[in-house]
Amino acid sequence: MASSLVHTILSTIRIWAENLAGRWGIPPLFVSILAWIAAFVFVIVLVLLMVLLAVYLERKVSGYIQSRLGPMRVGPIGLFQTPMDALKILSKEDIVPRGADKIMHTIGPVFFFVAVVIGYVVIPWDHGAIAARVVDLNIGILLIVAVSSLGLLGIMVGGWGSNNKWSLLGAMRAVAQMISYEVALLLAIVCVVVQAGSMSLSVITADQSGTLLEWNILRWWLWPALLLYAIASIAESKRVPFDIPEAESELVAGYHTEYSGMKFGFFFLGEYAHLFIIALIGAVLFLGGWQSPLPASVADPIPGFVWLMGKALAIIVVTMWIRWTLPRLRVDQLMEFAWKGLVPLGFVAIMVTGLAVALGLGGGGM
Amino acid sequence: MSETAQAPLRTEDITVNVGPQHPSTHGVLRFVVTLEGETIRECVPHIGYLHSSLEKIAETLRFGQYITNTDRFDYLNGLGNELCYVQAVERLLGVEPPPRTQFIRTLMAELKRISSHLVYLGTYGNDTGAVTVFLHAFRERELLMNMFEAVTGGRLLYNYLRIGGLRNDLPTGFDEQVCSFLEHFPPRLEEMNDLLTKNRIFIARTRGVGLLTAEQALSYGVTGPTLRGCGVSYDMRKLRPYAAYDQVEFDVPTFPEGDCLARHLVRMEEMRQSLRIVRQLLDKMPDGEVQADVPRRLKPEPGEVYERVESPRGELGCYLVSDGSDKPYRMHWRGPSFYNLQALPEMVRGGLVADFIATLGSLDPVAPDIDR
Amino acid sequence: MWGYVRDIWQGAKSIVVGHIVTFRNFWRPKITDRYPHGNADENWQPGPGYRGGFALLKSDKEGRELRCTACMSCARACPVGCIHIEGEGKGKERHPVSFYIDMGLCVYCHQCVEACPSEALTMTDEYEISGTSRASLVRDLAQLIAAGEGQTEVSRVL
Amino acid sequence: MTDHETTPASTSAGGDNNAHIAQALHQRFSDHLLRAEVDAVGTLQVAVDAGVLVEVCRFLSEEAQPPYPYLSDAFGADYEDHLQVLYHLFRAETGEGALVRTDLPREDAVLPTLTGLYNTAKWAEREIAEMFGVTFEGHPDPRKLLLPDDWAGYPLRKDYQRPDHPYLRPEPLHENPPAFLAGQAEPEVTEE
Repeated sequence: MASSLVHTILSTIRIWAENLAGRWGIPPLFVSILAWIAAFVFVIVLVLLMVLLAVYLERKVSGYIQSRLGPMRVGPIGLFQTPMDALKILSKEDIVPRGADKIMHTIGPVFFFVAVVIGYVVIPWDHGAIAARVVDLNIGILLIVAVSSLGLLGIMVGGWGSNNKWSLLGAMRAVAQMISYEVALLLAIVCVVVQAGSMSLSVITADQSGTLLEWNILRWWLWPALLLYAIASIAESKRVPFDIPEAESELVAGYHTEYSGMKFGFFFLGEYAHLFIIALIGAVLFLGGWQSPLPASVADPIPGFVWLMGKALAIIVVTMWIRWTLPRLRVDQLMEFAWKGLVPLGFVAIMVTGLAVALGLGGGGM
Repeated sequence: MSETAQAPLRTEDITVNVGPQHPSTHGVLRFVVTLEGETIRECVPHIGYLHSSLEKIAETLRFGQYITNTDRFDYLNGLGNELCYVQAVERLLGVEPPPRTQFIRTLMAELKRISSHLVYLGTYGNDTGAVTVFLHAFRERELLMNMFEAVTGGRLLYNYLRIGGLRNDLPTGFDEQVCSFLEHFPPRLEEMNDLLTKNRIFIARTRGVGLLTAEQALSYGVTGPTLRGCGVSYDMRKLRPYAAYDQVEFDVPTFPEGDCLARHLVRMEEMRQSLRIVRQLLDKMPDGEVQADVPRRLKPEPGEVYERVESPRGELGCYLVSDGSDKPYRMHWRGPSFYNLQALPEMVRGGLVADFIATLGSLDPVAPDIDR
Repeated sequence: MWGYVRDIWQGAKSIVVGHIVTFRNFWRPKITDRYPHGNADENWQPGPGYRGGFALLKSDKEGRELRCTACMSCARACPVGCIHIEGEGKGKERHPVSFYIDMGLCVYCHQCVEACPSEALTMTDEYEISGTSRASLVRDLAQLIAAGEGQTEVSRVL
Repeated sequence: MTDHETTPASTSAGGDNNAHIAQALHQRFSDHLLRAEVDAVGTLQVAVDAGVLVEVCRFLSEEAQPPYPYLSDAFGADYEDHLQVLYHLFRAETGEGALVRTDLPREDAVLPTLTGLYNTAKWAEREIAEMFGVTFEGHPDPRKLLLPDDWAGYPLRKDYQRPDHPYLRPEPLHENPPAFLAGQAEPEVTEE
């Protein structure tokens, strides 16, 4: 595997840092801890940047779809609008409503955000093993699914702790929805896991190496899983047409009705971080991860990191397109759709994939 | 599943306040809604937040001066309200406006109906979660606003109709403006229908929701598209033609289901019929004066009149009493939204919260029209 | 079974059609006025007969500055009573010494302009009328004359 | 497309029907009926004693041929020496209307409720009650509708005095201009 530019740079930095530590006599354990901190800082900064970008994109895409221009005032074509909004949110008063449970009210958004961000540690950003991700777990995808469903605990805690009926209703809806769609999402992921024969995201990426035709999106036996993943992941990120937990025309703002300032900011960040991680996983599971779509014979000047980001952004734009087109489902229709539509479809998808793999179509490890 | 096996779970109804500040109350309305989980047990409307005592104001203004106030209660139907009031005064005075005036009045009222239904379409999309159609509808409405501005000089508050006539004739180039709108608008309407009305999710959200039978609707005095969505073909324009409505052909669309979708479809079809009326009016528009001779100081004989016209929301009534002075002695507005909203608790009982919003939106209430 | 499949097919089709509509709209020209930063020509322009601020018109007769004769027609026609005039002189000499219009009360109904027998009062196409206090919304005689500078006719829908 | 069955009866036919109804009303409620006639535009005008209001309305909505089964609007009027409450009944097929009215004394104005006959009356009567001070006996929900619960007085009566409230806007300009315009700050609104 040819090492990419990002890999080279990161390895150089690592070697340089280790040399420096050796010269200064810093114990190796301490160096490891520093490296971990650096990796987490990288992830957090990346998430923040991507959220800013995604919010900007959302506003532009929605504007363009609606015959508007979107933000135009701050900076060239409104590029600095979202950083400014982030600053504004930081400077706003933090209000805890009277009668609310202060502790619960505070930990809700933090919990939600942390649960979402933990998932980022196993995303394979680029070629190579350690340099381009925080950890390479052999159960990476399982970790993401397990941890991201912890996030709804944060929603529930926040919605309950707000002492507001709209928040409570929104939180209840969120929990019901996310638990239901988690099942469908898992079924879709299982198909890909069956195909690749591993739960490690690096292996899943490697399974799609080679030509464009090897990508999961072009393997026809994975199309039911793809459809399933597309629908369930939008529902997981609580976006239209599945945005019933925060349906603004019904529940005012759902579970974050009573939040302001940075606590609201955490929910907001968490939501977009969730959207982003869903897009990243989608890119890894179906679009070949960091791999370039160009044939191997052509030298690819673009690092894999950028490819992965590009694919994720494309998925995000599609979810935005969907969001600004469709009306919202009702809560009972939503559950019906999950249990009567998607879960059976999931079993069909697993059967199709299993058969295809068993018949030797898939090149996986089975 | 014996009864003893399960200890009775203590449940509690939630009472929530929808409004006065809530994203989808279309103005300032308040509903106290009792929920069992997400199911609505009871809904009690509280109105009056926008009560502006237009009926009392009328007693302090001269007949001609009051026209400016008629734009203000049902602000989506300004010209239609003016038409109702002006016709009432004309009947009191015994004045017959010239035919061209009647045509222009009808034309403006129909354009206003399209504009009002566009607002409905947009806000209803918003209520059901499809935000984009809101801006698309308002984009098209802007063209109508430009037309109203060209004719009346105002974009929302027109003060255009006069007792016995109009403030001014149509401006030059107005015909072309309307014609280009007639060309431009139908495909855009179809596009919005593709985006919202035909969408499967939208249909699922509205079909069978907010049911109202024809009998219930009539007993609550519900009129307009809400009543026609219950299958009753009740339209003042057809039943008691006023202005130039007897000169044009149009259909009164009705749908028998009585649900939100039926009401929505009635409005969509009414827009098409309004376009048809506008086209005919432009073709048949007579020449001539736009103002009948009326004295500068209007003093109708003592008497009273109850005038009814069809507003986009239903039957708009205007009761006017004159005591022989230059001011109305008593005036009363029958706001169609007022009676339409009264049927809401009946329609939403047993539904879900989302149904409540969908049903409220499908009534197309205008808060000042409710409170007057 | 067949109906079920057709239902799904039609539902999917309707959703795809919706996406085509939004996609088409994505590329359409935008209608936003970038007021006040945009190109002045692109910004919305009031049409003739627009009812905005007020102006008093100058007289072309000798010995008269204004057409206004302080006859109080406009003040009487006003439904909200936002016009206050004090006049001086008799007959042809009569002219206003103070003329106030409270834009905070005004309902922009144009009835004063129509009531004016000497076509002295007009509404202009000024639409940036907002102020920071109630008092700043009151136009006095000097302001009204300044606003009518250069205008010779009452604004009318053409 | 959908409405040809219900083209309006010609005015004369409607007038005939109404004339019959007026006659029937006269026979039935001779003593209590003050007026029952057809006006220039074909509306049936009925004036009755408060005592027989419910019976007249029931007659019109059930027995009259053809009936006026629904109430579209109800409102009041204050004639200084007495109050009047008007009910606009209508017929959905032809859109014809009938105006039933009854006079009441200003003091101790009491009417029987029509909510038993028409749901429409529920809100309409509440509005009349708070605006004119008419008590509707037997109304299921006699709270105020548009006004705040603690509102005193009946705003649509002719002798109603506007309450003095700091939030109400200042006097119109033509009544006291210079004080307001002296160039200083705006009048202070005192909050409680």
